Amino acid sequence: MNFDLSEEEQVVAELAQQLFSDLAQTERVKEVEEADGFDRDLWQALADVGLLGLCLPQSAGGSGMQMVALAQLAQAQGRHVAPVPLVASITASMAIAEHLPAEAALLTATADGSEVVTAALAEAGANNPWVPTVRATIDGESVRLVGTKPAVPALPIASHVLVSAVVDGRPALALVDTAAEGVTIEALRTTNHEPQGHLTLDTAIDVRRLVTTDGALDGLLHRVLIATSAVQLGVCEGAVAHAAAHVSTREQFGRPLSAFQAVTQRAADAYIATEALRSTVLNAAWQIDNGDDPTADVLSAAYWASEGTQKVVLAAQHLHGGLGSDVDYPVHRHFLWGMQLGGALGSATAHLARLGHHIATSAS
Amino acid sequence: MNFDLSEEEQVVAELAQQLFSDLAQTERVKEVEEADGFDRDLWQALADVGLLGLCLPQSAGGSGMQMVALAQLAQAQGRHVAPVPLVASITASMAIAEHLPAEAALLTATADGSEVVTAALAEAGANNPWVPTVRATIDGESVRLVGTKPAVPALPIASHVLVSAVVDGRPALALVDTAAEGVTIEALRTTNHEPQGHLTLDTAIDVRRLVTTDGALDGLLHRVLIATSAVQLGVCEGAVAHAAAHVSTREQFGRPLSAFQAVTQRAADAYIATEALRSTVLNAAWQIDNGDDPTADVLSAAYWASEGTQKVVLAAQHLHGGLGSDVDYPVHRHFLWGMQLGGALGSATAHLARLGHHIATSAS
Amino acid sequence: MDIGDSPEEAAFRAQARTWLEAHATRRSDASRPLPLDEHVPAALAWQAKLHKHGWAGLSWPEAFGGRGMSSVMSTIFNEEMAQFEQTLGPLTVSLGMVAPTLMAHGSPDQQRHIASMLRGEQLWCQLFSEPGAGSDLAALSTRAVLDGDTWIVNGQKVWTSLGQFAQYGILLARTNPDVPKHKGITYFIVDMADPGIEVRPLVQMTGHAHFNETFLTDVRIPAENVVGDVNDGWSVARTTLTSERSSIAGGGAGWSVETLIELAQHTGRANDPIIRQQLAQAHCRSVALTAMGYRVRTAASRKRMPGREMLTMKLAYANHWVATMETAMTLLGGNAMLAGDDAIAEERWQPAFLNQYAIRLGGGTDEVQKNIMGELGLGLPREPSTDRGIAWKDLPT
Amino acid sequence: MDIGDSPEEAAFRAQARTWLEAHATRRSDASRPLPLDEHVPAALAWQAKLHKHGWAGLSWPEAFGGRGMSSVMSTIFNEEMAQFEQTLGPLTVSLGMVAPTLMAHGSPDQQRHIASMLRGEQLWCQLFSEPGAGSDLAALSTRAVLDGDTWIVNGQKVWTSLGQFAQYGILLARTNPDVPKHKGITYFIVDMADPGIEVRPLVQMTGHAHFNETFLTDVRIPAENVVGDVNDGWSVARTTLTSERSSIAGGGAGWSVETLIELAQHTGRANDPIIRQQLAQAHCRSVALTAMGYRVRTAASRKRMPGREMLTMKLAYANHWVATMETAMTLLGGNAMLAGDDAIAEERWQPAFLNQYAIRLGGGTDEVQKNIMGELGLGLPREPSTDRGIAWKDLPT
Repeated sequence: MNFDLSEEEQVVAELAQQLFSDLAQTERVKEVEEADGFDRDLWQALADVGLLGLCLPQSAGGSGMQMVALAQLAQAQGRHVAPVPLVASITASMAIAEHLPAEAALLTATADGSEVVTAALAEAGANNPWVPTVRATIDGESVRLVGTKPAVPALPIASHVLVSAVVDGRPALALVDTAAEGVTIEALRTTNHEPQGHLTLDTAIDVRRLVTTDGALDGLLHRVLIATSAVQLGVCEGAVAHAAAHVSTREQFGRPLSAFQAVTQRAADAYIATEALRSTVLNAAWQIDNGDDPTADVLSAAYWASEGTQKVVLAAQHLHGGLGSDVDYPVHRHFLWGMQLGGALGSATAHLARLGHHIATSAS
Repeated sequence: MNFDLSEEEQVVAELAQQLFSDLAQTERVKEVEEADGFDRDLWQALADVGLLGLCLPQSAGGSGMQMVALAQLAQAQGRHVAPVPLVASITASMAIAEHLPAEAALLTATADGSEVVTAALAEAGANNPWVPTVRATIDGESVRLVGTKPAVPALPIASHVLVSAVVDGRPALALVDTAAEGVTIEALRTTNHEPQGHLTLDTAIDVRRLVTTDGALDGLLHRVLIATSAVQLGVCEGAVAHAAAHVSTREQFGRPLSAFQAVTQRAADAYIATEALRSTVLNAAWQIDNGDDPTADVLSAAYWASEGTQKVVLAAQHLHGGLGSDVDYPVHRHFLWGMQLGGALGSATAHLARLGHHIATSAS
Repeated sequence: MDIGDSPEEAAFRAQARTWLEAHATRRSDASRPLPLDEHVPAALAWQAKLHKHGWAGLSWPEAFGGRGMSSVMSTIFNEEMAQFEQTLGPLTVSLGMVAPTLMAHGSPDQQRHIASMLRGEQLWCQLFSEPGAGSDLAALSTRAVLDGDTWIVNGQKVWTSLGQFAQYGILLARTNPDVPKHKGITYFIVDMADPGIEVRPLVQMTGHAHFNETFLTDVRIPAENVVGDVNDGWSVARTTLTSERSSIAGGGAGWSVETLIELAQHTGRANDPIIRQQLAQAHCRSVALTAMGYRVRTAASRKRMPGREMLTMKLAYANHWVATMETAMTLLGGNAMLAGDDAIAEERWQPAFLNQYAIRLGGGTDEVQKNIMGELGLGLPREPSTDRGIAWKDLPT
Repeated sequence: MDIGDSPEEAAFRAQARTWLEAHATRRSDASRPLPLDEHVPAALAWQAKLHKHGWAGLSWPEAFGGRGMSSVMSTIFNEEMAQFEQTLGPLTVSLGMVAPTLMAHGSPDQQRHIASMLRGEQLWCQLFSEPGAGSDLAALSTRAVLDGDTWIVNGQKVWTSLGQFAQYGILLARTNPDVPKHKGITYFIVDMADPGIEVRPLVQMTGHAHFNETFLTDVRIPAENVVGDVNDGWSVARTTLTSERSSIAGGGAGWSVETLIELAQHTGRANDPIIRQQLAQAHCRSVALTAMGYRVRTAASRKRMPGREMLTMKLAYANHWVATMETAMTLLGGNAMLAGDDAIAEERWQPAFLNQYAIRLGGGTDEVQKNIMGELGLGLPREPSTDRGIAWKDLPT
């Protein structure tokens, strides 16, 4: 039993932290926000040090690491609210490597930073990503895909998108070239300036690009949920650090804000929520890499990520007073990221509902 | 528009407050707790000043007042956690007066304090009192009653109990003599020393003692819920007053506890919850007396009573530190009453579920 | 106790409704808030119309051009008006804060502004908060120095709502730094057209600029613009702040539960038991606010100061706002954070969610309010202050 | 990172399980906690048996009769033992608080008690809290005065767990009133059989008397029973208090979610979506506690002091307890507050619910813990203290 990072994992954590603190400083983030929300220089730098291939097999130029390592990278990104589609591209490429090994060229391109891939998993309405609505119909060598996907991360900048779909009543994943005929992308504005797009499909793909393996969608969703939760953990850390610095220096009524118990207690609550998230994210990442059925651990971490992050960023915002909402102060980005990510693949209540079903079923 | 009490209502409030503060002092309450949990002297005193007949018609020796006045009486009782079955007996007698006017002798006996009546409304399991399970079968002049009722307040000391039942698929109320054949009462110990009993029925009553009027059960439930909520309001007031006195005088780290913001903020939260309860209880009481359909207002007040009271008494308890649980300090009674009453006719979540159904139905 | 309208009140309500039906536009699903630069002139024009037809200043004393009615009547009118598109939102500072302050503390000359506000001719803003003085407002450091019969003011203010549109401002400045902080502050009326005043919009997360920073450089204010006595501005400011709290609390039940139920229906979630639970909770909070409102109004109509009720209501309102927004965000799900034209019902939910800090901070933070409540509601002793009795200039910075 | 057992750990776990199967009774639905007066001797006997078979003091140094293993091993043993009826609950003060303190600060003579505790021969209690000193423990006023080589102690203690059964107590008393409060306290070992000691049970709401008041009248303590230095008792007490926090947090995931799910099934509510939501929340809290436990154990096994992790876990545990009890009370509904023999599964839910204050208060209130967390976890400056540097005797009372 050892909950400390391995030496290799520690190296990833430090490398990522170094890179983001050098290249994702507030001024730069602002510049990118005002452009298209994708920092290509940072992306290339991540590729150059091998972090984009972190979880790809060595055959594709990757390091063959897993979720615990990816969590370190994602967490460092969240801490710096750095505008790159890390989670989307790395988790999608992991699924491609696992299920579509023939796509070696695409994998190499994602590892060297020349192409971005993503996955379209969210659904309209109650947003239940476990039950896809895009219909896939196999017709010989070709598969017809019809349907829509709302708010797909990184879609406007991605070369390929892995779409969750339903074929013969069972979930599947379909790899789609975003430039293909019958693929319509409507770019969206988001409050945190992250590039997203609505995807409309009325197109055909080669049947060799369809994954019907049992559990493939679940596996991808687990990875996306936990990598996203790790980003949220970093977002919380950043928010708490900003808030602690603010209340330690800002004076009111002749003493620093932190000398008021109401302030300390709220900051401590944010700290506890962050620590609960840290523990559950690491646990779930390890369970994905090593456990039998990580479902309950993943959903628990996703719950803490949605529920806890919202509490933490609201507290950090509140402790900043009016400054918190001024776009010239950096803390508001943590707030917007926390809110954006919290709803991406279902809210806290949705995670609880699924978990409730899972544990009640397992128990009986 | 006038939310102040009328002169008559004000008189009831003051009279009740005076009586309880004279006769329900902590020492006396303890004595009664150690006996059977029913203060007969206090009961007689309430009868003597006319408070037991407060809401009965003048023909039965009552004052003909309504829920706003009863709320004043119940609130004063809660403030002093006085061990008498006020809510049970007065609300049951109001229903008898309304639907069984022939029971004049019984009404006179409840008004003069010689007999206690109660109602058996709670149900086993998920405790949905709106759907009774005792079966009533009419057979000429006689009605057969079969079934059980858990945790009926005041049952061991009551001469009659109004039982909610179902007859031909519709709710009804049946007046049962507790001494009749086929009526089994199992007295219970409760944590707050209030006398309660499980009721088992396999008995027959005169058909003239069966109420099948539309809305009779709803009306009784509304009154019991709001009178109980008013007791809880008093319980909260008492708990907050105890806590405020404690934190103002108890010193830690060289200053009174109240000088610590964490303490003040928690006490203020309790205060807000108490005020929300006060406003909604008075509103619901008035709506019962005057409104078209008081359902939503009643359920809202019942929600605040269950949810808010629990928060308030827990806070008061917590602010007392270890002393809160010592049975020699009076505040623990407020805690036990708050907990006892909060679950009596369904929890906060049950009230919300019913209210959710009601408003979603009304809105569409 | 009687929550319903008295016969006189019912008659007044009917009369108000009839007039509104004839002169205003009933709210509908198609109703959308105006952008700020259209909303301000529209609100002034609506106020002018109300005044022309005798519906302005209903509960204000006749001496100030009001109708001298009970505050219950003006609430009835506001309840009815809330069902129409026309709003007086941008005039909150003018009508809700400046006018009551001038009535209580203004000179006869200053009080002449009240009639202009009533006629919809003036928009006012508030220059109180400073970058270095938030909750601790009395620590403000904008200085005013007397030069003959003119005060010369230098400093910086922040969170100036609608400062870019206002003709006048109410300003707090330090006129004596050698006494404890509360005792050396003076309350001024300032003409926003003065060349020394620069108003810079503060862009918020929503992308909007409701608030501004205001820079004051050698602003010249004539001595007759002092409200109350020199160095006694804090007691004048208390009237303004109490009025501010009332207007936030009095915002009414705010986000109506009906709107939330509609959103649940629109997103196909109205039958989800968890969502339904949250809708019911919202209803409970709204019933409590409505009933608290009865108490506030009753107290006001009996000329009792509804201080505690108001504090409670303000906090309850902030809780309601935040919790309602959380439910709305859950209902909007993945689309909750789409911005601008891509947002669903953008003008309603998302900015309201992002703006929750304004409800929590405006008129004093929750924490400050709870401390006051501890004193007023529960009679708790005050927390020891570390700066009492120290001259402002000697405070640590 | 590797959460699973190493091969060595897995072998040890298997060995522990085999031994426990042979010597203890596996928990079942029929398992019921023993009444206190049977539980104490049973726990002592169980400890004696563990010792005899080499399962006691697994992670204690061999010098003190322990096995010198890593703390991970003792956790593994405790995890396995938790599935059996036998518990060491009443020995928490002895094994979890007194023994670590004596290891760190005791004289060789005093440390001889450690072996006795290990053999299950001694029960200890803690005489720290006083009616006038709760969270502010250092304000205690029990006095000890030296008379030759004997200390004479007078005063009153409260919340003495199991004081009625203990042979020894650890006691804090004031030995110098002329210095600031933390500097004049001495830490003693006291023989509970001393005639000057009177233990009176405190009846709690549950009707049980786990706690006591202890009155000390001219209690004579030999000078060699001082632990650490005279007047330096506060630093010794810190070891005890840190250990106390650990044992509360280390109580494990506590109310298992399985028990709560069973209750939901038993009451026919397991399919109610609202209840299911609460069960899922309980599961999430329990996963977080389990994962926090991994971090605490990893730190301990690497000889890092897991201070922050422990604080976080203690608060998370208290939250879990309270929220779980609320769900249980909802499930029990109208029957929740039945007492004694009439209660449903009485020994489980209701006393646990009523006892939640003990979790929230024991080892420092939530508020005190959060203040410490602000300092340790977030590096926030301390709240200004109003009594620093003042002699104890000059403090206001």
